[in-house]
Amino acid sequence: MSILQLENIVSGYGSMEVLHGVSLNIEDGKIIALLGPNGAGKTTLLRTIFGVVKPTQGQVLFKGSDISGTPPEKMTKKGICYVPQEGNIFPTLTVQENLEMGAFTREDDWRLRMEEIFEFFPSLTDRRKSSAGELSGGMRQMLAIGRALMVNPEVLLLDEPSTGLAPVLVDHIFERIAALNKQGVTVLLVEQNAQALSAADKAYIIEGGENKAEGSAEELRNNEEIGRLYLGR
Amino acid sequence: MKTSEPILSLRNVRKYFGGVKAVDGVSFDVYPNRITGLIGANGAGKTTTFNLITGFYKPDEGDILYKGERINGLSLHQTFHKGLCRTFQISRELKLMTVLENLMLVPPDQSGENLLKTWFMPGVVRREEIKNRDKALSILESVGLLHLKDEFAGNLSGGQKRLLELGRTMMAGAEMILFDEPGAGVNPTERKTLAARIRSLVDNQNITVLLIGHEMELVMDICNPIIVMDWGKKLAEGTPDEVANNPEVLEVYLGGSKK
Amino acid sequence: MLELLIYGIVLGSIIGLGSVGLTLIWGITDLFNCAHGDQITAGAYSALLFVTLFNKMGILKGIVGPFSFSWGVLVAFIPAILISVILAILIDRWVYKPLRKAGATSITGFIASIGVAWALRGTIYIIWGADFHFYNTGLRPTIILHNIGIKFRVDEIFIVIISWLSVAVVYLFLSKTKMGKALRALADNPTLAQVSGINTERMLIWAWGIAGLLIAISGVLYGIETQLRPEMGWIFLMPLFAAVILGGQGSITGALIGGLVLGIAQQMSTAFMAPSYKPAVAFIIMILVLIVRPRGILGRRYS
Amino acid sequence: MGLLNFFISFAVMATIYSIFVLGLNVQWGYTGLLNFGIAGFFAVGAYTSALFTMHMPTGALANYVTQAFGLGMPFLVGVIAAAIASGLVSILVGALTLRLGEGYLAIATLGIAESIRIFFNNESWLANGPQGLVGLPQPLHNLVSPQYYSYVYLVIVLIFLAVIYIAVEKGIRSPWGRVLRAIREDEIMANADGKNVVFFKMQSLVVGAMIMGIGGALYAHYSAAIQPGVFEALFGTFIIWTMLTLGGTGNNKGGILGAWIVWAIWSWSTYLIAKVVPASFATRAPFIRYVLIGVLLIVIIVRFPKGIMGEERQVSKF
Repeated sequence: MSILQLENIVSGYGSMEVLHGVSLNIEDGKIIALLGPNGAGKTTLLRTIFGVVKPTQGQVLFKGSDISGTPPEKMTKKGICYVPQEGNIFPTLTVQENLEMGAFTREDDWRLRMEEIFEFFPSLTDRRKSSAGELSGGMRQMLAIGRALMVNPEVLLLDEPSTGLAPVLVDHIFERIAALNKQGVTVLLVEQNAQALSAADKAYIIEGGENKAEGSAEELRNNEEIGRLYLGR
Repeated sequence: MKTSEPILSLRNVRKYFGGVKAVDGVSFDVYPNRITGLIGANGAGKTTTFNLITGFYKPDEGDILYKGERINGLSLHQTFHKGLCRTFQISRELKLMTVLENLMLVPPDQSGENLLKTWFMPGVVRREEIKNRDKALSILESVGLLHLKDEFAGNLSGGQKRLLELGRTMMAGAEMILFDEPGAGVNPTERKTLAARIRSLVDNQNITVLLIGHEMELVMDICNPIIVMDWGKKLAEGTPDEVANNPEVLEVYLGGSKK
Repeated sequence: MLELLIYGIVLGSIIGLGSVGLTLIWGITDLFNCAHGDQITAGAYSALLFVTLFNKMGILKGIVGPFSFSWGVLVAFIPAILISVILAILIDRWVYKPLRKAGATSITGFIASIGVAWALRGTIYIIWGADFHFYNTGLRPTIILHNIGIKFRVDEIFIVIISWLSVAVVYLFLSKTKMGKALRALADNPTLAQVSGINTERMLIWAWGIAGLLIAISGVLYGIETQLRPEMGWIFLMPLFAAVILGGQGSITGALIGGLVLGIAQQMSTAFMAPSYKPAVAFIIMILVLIVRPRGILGRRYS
Repeated sequence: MGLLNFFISFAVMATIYSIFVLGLNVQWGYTGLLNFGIAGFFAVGAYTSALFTMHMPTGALANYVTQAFGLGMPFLVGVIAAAIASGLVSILVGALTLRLGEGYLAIATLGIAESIRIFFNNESWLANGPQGLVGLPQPLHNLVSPQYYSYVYLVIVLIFLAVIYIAVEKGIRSPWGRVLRAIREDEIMANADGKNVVFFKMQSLVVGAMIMGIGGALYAHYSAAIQPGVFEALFGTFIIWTMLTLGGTGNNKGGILGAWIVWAIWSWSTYLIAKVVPASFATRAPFIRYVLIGVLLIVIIVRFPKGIMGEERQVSKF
């Protein structure tokens, strides 16, 4: 069953059209990777799903109902969360306050959830009261994901979580993403690096704002042309 | 391996920001006509090291020697005049100026930069401008941006901005170029072309390169030696093979899954 | 000298209170609001409107306790605050919101705020004229402490207490409440705030509302301390800017400290030079501090 | 005839303002320096030229007018001295403020301009304090009868405008201007390209300030009377910002156009307000202009963020 469906999305900024009709089908409980060169429109696609950018054509269906044009502040309530690539923490707020902001739309008690997140990313625990701006790159990324998890989302949109991290930390982040997925969270993962393929169940490749290829991670990895064009092989 | 005198040497360089030890006693040498790689996680102090070398910051301690001359404390524009040219992690371009103007700005000591000469010696200024324009045009042709020469630099794509950056370093007539993550935001295929161009700068124009990179395949491919930084300190230094098999580097940086 | 120090603390408290609203808006929207001073003037004059009205109606004319002002002034705080809050929110909706939508830079907003400042001051001139006005024309009682040889006005105790109380309330609001934290989050990273489900436009209404509240209080207090005239806020703006810059962008405690430093320095300077140089003193201190600490006393920023 | 005279004196002021706009355009339009202290350079220029060209008061007048000196020099010397004095002040201002961020620069210059005004107001020994100086000499005044003097002065200011316009254009379209624009776009990048950013910013500030000093001198000799009240921020600084923003930042032709449009609105509004507003309200009528210039500035900024004429794509000439 698909939890999130994109049908022929056209969107962009002002007069500049970035996506010229992209369709995705994201199945419940899977990790889907979205690959493609820089400037292909991957980030714009995430922003369009999340309502930061409004599509000029096409539909975003979440559990079958059209959510295109819903403003981003209402998305977290629906169960979709988004972790941008850059600027994904509040630097002068403490770690704990960052998580609290993730729970902004929750009206019930979120303290228990915060403890769960500290268990999930134990290295954050002793930095609770530090300003997020003082954290190292890896910890920032964990905090950013932690913030998004505060509302128990069903779908998590991640924009290049591995950027700028040491390879050893990249492994760790991917391992945590897999663990999340085991808990039932559907993940849409934008990446440039081929490593994302090994973490994903299925992948889409977009270029120039259009679908180029799709298939299981295995199929794409073994496709020579795709390896040469998009994975730098 | 050490065939000649180092062109650039860092001796126990330190830089603290408040309580944070951004660069904590780093020493290394860069030898001419090589591509030296500088790798490490975000926050390891690589970019700060660049900023110290090029004079964007002053080191709190230690010495930076360029061709045997102490250059710490010089400002960014002064190190440029010594022959050091740097690029930035996030492409910086002069957005509301054309691609051609971006390059024509670069040559040092243009006589037209003196306001009085623009009024009273227009002929000299004009001849120099034509010379610089022709040089800029030929560089644009060689990096494949000639068709965009009158476009605002801000309108270029990520990859094109990296090419403009490369053109800028060629225009500078520098002896040593410091690239800060030239591959960031460039897709793997374009990255290969970029690597080849950097390689050819070194081989054909006797330029020395110090390069910060995150993409292992790029760094391992073109850099030798490679310096690994972690938490403001130098962790290891050696050929790509030595670094890739260094147990400490494997543990804190590369991790088990990498070759 | 001690007397000048006390005057300095009084002036510093007023400057501190006035600059908290300014630094709040600067921190959250990146806008350096040049109309802040004239909004303070508007706040002071809105209270005057009601004080005059009460006097005409012959109500609330009694003087409050040991102070110089009437009950009417105290009551007039409420409508003045309301007017100031509404005005602040309307200015944001009509001027700064379109600029935000157009993606304009903070410098553009700064220039637009100059336009707002002139429009406001012109309106006040047209309605009330260029003359001085007073809330109450009666005596201004003073306290003389003979043993240490200083005297000050009873009103000044009121002014200092209300200023510090207002700043403390705002500080607690920002550090303890959910809404306050969301405002700080918005100051830190507007896009991420939106992504976290914070309705940024609604939060900006809150921000301008709080600024409007602080503006009205500082306007009326300033009016009690001195007198009302159309340029009062504009002249006051200079030390406010200096205090905010001294304190560092968006720092509430910084603005208060900056205000006190300036107030004391300005009053102390009158021992050495003509009082009309006070604004210049504020600037020289500001520039000197900026050369040593470019982000202000408490300013900090992370990449 | 009255209307023509009105137009000529309007044109003289619009031309003088065009000169200020060119000075601001060098600083803000091409270099990105936020100078909110134009009024300060305006005042320095006006007073310097006045002190250089006037004679020391003698006789009974000396009891009422105090000034530090009066050299009785020719008009042109006064103008040159004004440019130099304004330039020197700008070097001092620049040394203090150029290393600060752009927003700080704006507020620092605003404060410095206020301080300059307070200084002239307070220090009566220098230029007669709040009363200011009257009876400034007017060049070529005996060429025509007094009621036609504006015609002569219009020619003089137009010549100044033309020379300054050509000089600024030459500079901006050469590598010098390219460096300035590079600094405006990205200071760090310009620095990484080997340009001494502080030095070039200083040049831009000084060139702009000298032009403003000349504008101040031309104003002083035209009105023949100056007092500190003239150099308040509205008349001395913000109206000039409105002109440049309306006309088009980074475009000298646009800036001049903006100066003429805004000054037309400004001077016609006085005339209109005087006609429309009842006499009982006359003392408050001038303040309608405050509102007018304020609202105009907001509308311009919100509706035309780039002004009537934007910057050209290709500025450098080669």
